[in-house]
Amino acid sequence: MEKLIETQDLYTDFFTFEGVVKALNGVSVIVNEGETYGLVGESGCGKSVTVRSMMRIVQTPGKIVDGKVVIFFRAEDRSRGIDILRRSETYMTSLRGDSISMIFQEASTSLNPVLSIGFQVGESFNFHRRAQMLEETIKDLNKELSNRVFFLTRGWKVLQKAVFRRELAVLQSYESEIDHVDHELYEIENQNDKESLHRKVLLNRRRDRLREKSFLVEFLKRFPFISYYQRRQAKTVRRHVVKLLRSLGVSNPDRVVDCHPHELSGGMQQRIVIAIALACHPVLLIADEPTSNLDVTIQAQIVDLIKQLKQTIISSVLFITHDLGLVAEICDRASVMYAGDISETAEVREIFHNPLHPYTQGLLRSVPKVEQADKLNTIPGTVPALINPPSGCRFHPRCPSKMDVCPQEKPPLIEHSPGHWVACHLYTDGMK
Amino acid sequence: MQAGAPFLLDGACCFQHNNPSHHGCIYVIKSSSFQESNHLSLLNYIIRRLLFMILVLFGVSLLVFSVLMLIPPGMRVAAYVTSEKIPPDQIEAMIKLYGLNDPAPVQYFRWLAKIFRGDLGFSATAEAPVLDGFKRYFPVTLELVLYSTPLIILVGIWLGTVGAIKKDRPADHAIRILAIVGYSLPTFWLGLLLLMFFYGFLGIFPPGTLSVEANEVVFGSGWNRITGLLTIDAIINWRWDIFLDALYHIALPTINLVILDSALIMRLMRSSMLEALGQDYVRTALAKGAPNRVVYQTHVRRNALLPVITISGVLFAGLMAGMVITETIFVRKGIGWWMARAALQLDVPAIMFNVLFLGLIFVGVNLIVDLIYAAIDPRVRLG
Amino acid sequence: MKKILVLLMVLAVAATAFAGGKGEEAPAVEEAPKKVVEEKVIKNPDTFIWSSYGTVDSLDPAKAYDNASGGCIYNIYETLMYFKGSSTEELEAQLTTQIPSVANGLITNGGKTYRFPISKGVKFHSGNELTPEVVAYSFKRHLVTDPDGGPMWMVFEPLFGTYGSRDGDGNIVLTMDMLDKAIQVQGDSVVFNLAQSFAPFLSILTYNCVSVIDKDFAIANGDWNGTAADIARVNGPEEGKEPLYEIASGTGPYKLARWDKGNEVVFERFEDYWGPKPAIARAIYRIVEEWSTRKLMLLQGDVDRGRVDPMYFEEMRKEPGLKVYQKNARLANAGINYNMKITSVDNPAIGSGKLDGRGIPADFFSDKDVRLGFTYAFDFETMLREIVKGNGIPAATPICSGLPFFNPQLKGYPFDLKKAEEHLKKAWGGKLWQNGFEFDMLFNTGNEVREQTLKMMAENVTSLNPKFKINVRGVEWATYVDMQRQRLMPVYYIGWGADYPDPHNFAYPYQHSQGLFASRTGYNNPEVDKLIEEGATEADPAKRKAIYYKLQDMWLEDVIGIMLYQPVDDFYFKDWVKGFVFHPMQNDPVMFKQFSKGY
Amino acid sequence: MSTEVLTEDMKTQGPSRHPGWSEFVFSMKRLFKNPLTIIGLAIILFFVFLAIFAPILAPPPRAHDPFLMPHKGWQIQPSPPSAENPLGTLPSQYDILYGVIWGTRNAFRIGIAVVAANLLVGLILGSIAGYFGGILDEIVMRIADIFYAIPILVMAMALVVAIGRGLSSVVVVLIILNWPTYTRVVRSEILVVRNMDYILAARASGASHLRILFKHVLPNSIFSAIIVASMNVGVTVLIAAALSFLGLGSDSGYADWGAMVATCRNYIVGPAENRLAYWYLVFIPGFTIALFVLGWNLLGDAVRDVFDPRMRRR
Repeated sequence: MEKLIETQDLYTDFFTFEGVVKALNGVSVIVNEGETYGLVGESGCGKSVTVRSMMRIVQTPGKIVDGKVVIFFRAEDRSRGIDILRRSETYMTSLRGDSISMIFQEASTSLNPVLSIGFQVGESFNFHRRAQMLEETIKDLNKELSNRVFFLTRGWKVLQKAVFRRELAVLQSYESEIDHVDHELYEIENQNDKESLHRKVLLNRRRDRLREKSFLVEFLKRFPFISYYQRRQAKTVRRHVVKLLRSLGVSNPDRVVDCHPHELSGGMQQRIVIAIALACHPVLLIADEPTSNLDVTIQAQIVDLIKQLKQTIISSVLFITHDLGLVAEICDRASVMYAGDISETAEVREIFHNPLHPYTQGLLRSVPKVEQADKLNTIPGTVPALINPPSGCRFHPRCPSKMDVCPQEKPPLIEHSPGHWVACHLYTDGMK
Repeated sequence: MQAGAPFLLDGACCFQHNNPSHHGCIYVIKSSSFQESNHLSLLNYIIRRLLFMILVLFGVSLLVFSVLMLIPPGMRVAAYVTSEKIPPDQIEAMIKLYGLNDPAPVQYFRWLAKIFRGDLGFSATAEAPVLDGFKRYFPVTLELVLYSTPLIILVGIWLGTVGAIKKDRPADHAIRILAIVGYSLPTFWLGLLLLMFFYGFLGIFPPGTLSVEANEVVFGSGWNRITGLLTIDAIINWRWDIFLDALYHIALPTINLVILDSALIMRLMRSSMLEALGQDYVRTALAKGAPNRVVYQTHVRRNALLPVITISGVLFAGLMAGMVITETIFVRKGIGWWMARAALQLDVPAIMFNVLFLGLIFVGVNLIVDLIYAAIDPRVRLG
Repeated sequence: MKKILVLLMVLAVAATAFAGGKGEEAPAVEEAPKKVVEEKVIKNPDTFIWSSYGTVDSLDPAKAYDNASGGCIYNIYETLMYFKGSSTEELEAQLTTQIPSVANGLITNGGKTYRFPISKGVKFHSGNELTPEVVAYSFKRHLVTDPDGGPMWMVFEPLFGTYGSRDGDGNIVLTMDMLDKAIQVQGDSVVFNLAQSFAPFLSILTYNCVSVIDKDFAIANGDWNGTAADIARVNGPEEGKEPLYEIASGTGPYKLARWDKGNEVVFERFEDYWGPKPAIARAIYRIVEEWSTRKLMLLQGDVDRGRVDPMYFEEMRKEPGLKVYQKNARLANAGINYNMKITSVDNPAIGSGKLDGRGIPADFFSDKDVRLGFTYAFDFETMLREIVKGNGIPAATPICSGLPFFNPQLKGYPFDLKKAEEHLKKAWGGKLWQNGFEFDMLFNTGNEVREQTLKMMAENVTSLNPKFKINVRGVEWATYVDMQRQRLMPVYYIGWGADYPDPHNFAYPYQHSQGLFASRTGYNNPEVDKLIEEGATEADPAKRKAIYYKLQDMWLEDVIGIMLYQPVDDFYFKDWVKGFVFHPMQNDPVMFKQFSKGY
Repeated sequence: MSTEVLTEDMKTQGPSRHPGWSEFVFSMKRLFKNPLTIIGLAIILFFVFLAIFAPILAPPPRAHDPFLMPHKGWQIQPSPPSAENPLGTLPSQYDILYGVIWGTRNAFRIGIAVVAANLLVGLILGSIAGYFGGILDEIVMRIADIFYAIPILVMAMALVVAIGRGLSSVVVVLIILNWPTYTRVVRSEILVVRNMDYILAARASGASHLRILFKHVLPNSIFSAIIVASMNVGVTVLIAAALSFLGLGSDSGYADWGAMVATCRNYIVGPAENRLAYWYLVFIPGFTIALFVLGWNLLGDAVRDVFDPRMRRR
């Protein structure tokens, strides 16, 4: 199976007033092409942080301090992969929402309350499919101009067309260039000697110059009132949005686009969030607890939707949840996280039938079973505060089978049996 | 100066941010269906607010008047007594003449009746009927407001945004200190310092509204006074020298007000920007691949503006208070200057009128604020 | 932060640019006066700008009772006669052809009848002719209008022996036939019949309150129509409702061009003025409250005359490019009167109201020793040197230098704490000294000289005995007026400026039991009252002299109060101003017809 | 099926003190990490020091009226800093240094008195309006609206003139005019607290209104009111100073900063030889006010950053 994206011991810290929260403690995850990968753990164990780090959208005061996030789906270089932590922000923006995209828990808060649905969904198109949008717009204008129009309107349309043409041209030249420049820069990253440093500087300058594309276009686009002409192009975007929403089974989408988030039900909101994520047919969809705080029926709908999307559009899904049932239902492989560590990774079936890590076992035991008679048994103790986490294996304070090595050193993630990785001293040869 | 305003402001910005209006007349409704059109409800909201406005104004007039009635007639008559040579019995006669001895209700309703007859009384401080005084003084103030308010808002929002974006970097610290110093400075002191340096030492930016020569022109024949706003009239009369002269005189007071009042907006804007930056939808936008600029300009700023808009009504009150001092210092004979004198000389008609006028503006501004708020924040339904 | 710096720089640049661009309008303060001097440039040569801070109250002659209004009115209207040059006794005719005197037979009937031949060919600004009827109407009209707080009382006194057109309860007592009897037109002249002979009558007729107004113009503008029926309508108008409040048509050298209230009054030369044509075509009285502004305008020649308060004389005398007329004694004086009959009902100023160390009794100052004690404790030298800065002539009695029958020999009580102490020891049979006292001395806020003077007095007195406490408090004008009215103040700081240059005008208010100040302070000495009444009616100068000398002695003897000083004034003009003649009773502004501009 | 169960009962093992308490401790810790707090406190403490040791730093010549500034002679011309008047003198020779020192006491008197009184009124009215709501609420709040519509400075001026100038009346007037702010704050806080579970619980358990108000509601809403107060001391002093500047504070000659600044208005432009001759007049008293207010504002700002729910943990 082809690797799609991989994190190599990722460290992410949060610099809060209480102190440095070591949220990620060297997390390594591999998502393969075409699979649904689950990330399981209690709330606050660092699932979300992991994926956000993968997309480099960790908000202040968070910071990725070490590690790699390597992607393999850009044609540029399949064998070696590209470490996106070393790429420019521009590169990332071109990546996010395009080839990797993300849906969140709490759809209600992850939509901007003051912007219309149409706008928020449309943005994805604007960012990643702008060229296409412009082309279509121009085509439409041409069509309209072909049949006879009042001369003032005609003038206006011609003007618009000209501007769009110009913008399109600028955009294309920009995109071709920026990619090229970025790639070169990335190449230089790896070997660092004198003149390459010099070149790096030059390239950076060049990139900056590129960034403020064409002054004229930017001015027209931003300046109040003048920017009004954009409406025409927004129309095109809207069309696409409506199409997208309909395809996601949103009832009467052409009304929904003009709504604001607060006017929609929870499930609807979540659908919108998904729509935003899927606008550009990403390779990888990261679903961060998409079903929490939705009522059960809606949950089912959303899950089905994702499943079905998995078949149609997206190649892989990285599914985050604290709900083991869900994992069992949809995931192929899964990792169990605890306090910023991956404790176990394996095929889902493997995990459920033969859990190795004491924590995993604990989790499974604490799932209420239908035929359960005795009381629900739980893991004693609480999730440690990550400001000063337990030394060595972070689970040892709560671990039933704790050994004296556990507090000393952090257990490495070892492949216990083929495809079944676990990080626990029970299975390291270092058992004395 | 910031008299009063920061009271309200701090109260507003740190504890009432969830309540968009200071009047509690605005409701945040989560409506699940989007059939309803809110034009009708908007209309009757405005109507209700106008009624409310009238109510408030009535209350204001009653309150202020009764306060003024607490002052003994012998003191209220002083507004008409210009020299020490006037013997006591003549003062008595005046008290009788102006009916200052009558019971308060009688006086109040006499005053009310006069107002409805369009007679606002004679202001001893303006040495003219109140309306004439108003016509004379208001444009001066209005002009200053027109120049300073946009600057205050722009500077405040701009610096606030910069501060938030560059949080904990030198720029941010600089701006924070600027803001905090800005609203710690006594208006009058800053004014005096500016005056001492620019006018006293450099000999530029004199106080007043116009230079002597310009004054001659403006009051002379052949000058048609349309708006009363010097700069505007200057343009209408196509006298750019006058225009420049007016600007030249308005510069210092404007700077004074901007330094003082933008500090408040700066502060609020910064904190609300920071708040907005932490919201989930920012994350969504980022995940969408939005470049930072777009995130700030489209997603964050609009949300961050809400609290700022909320308090701008209060800010206006602060601005008006600032006028009293600024105009007194820079000898701009506007409403503020007039009110200061009226208050000191217990010029009852002038005080009553100005208080009502400002009350009207204040309530009006708040209405507008609510409307803007509703326009920006779709969650808010007026009704 | 960089951005901010840039912003500031831009501002600075803009500022300097402005300064450069408007070099001659607002030159850098330093070289302004010099420049003017060497280049001999005269700013707006045929306009004369007089800047001061007194606001114009009303342009109605019958109402105006303050310097600013008076000054403006004198430029628009004229009286029958006015003082010659800077004299206070010699009169010169204006609208009359001859000045009445017993010699020329125009004063008859034992000084009770005055006849004024009215000059011909005099035009009003409106173009109307001056006639005896108009003059008579003017006088009657002013008497009928008689606004509260106006100066008309001084005309009522000689003509009717009363002090106004209304009695205590505000009923009009003035009747048409009283008027017709007192003021009559006979041929070309107007005749006044006085109630009894009144020595200062002629000088009263120089006051602006008897300016001659344009009858037709006035009536056209809703003024008194001359009938008995109409009296009630126009009598005692409200502030700002006087018919001639802001409009004017007089015979004066200047006509009213514009009155921008609270800002400036603009006059234009009246081209067919009967007298010599004034040099200045356009005169402006501009109100500039802010001292530093006024000062700068004067230095830069933006105004030709700037009112300067005594405390700034020293620094202003140093300034270049000015023409200064120093030390001109005005016909005015300031004094502190002891209130011998303080209103004691809820009066915070006198504390407990008893002589127990925590207050004073209502008749505290009725004990002469107290008055003497306080008087001796008053340090004239320091006050004149440091507070008034030598801009005052020490005065012993209300009748000040420059008035007829002023007694230059008299000296006030010297500063002598010893004497003060022994008198205060004697006062109230010694109770005062052992119990001590506490009360407030009040001044109207903003009047720095009063404040300083009272504080100094208080400090000297309290230094005698730790049990003495005096709080010097400033009160707003409103409060001040109210307290005056209710006679609440233990001591009155008083200023009086002459209405007409006659000792009667000073003796009456200060010493007569009905006079403004004496009545306020409860001083009542029948003998003095008698003398004052005689003084007014007595025609023979020699006899009058005796009377007024006596009065001056009695002031010192009764220690009614401390006469402080007679103010002397500096007048600061731009050095291109010519022709200023000082008059001890002049208003502010003065008559503009005297000025011309040039080097 | 979810493991939320498990995480839930883990949470319950947290510290079982009053919810506000641990929060408060944390905030305090944060407060004193902030340099602004330290600076602010330093300034305030400096003034406190001045206020307390005023009699030693500047022994008053007249014990019974220490606020009356000493002066040598009556020369109206102010004299520049010299050996005997280190900061120069006001017009008619009042020693500026003395004024600055004793003015501190006035400043504190005004600031504290007004704020404290307002706080009290605000708490009473606010809790009545907020807790009981209904018609009471309406009445109080509408009156508050009316007060807001009145330009405070102007009204203050008129009132002070009416009841007689002087600092005490300034204090009274400010109290009269400022109560709505606090009432609002308290009310809005109480509205938040009122419907919290433990209140409802207490009500359900039949506790009397007063008891609930004083034991549960006020303790939780009083915080923010106090914070606003701490932020407003400076501002109050500013308004008072403004009034004094407009000539409504104490008379000139008394140690009151605002009044001291007011005396300099005629000395902005110096004599020909040196236009800035009177800088000390304009600069020193005003600077003192600014510094005092700055101190309080720095503190208040830091406090707000810490306690303001929106700014927490940023």
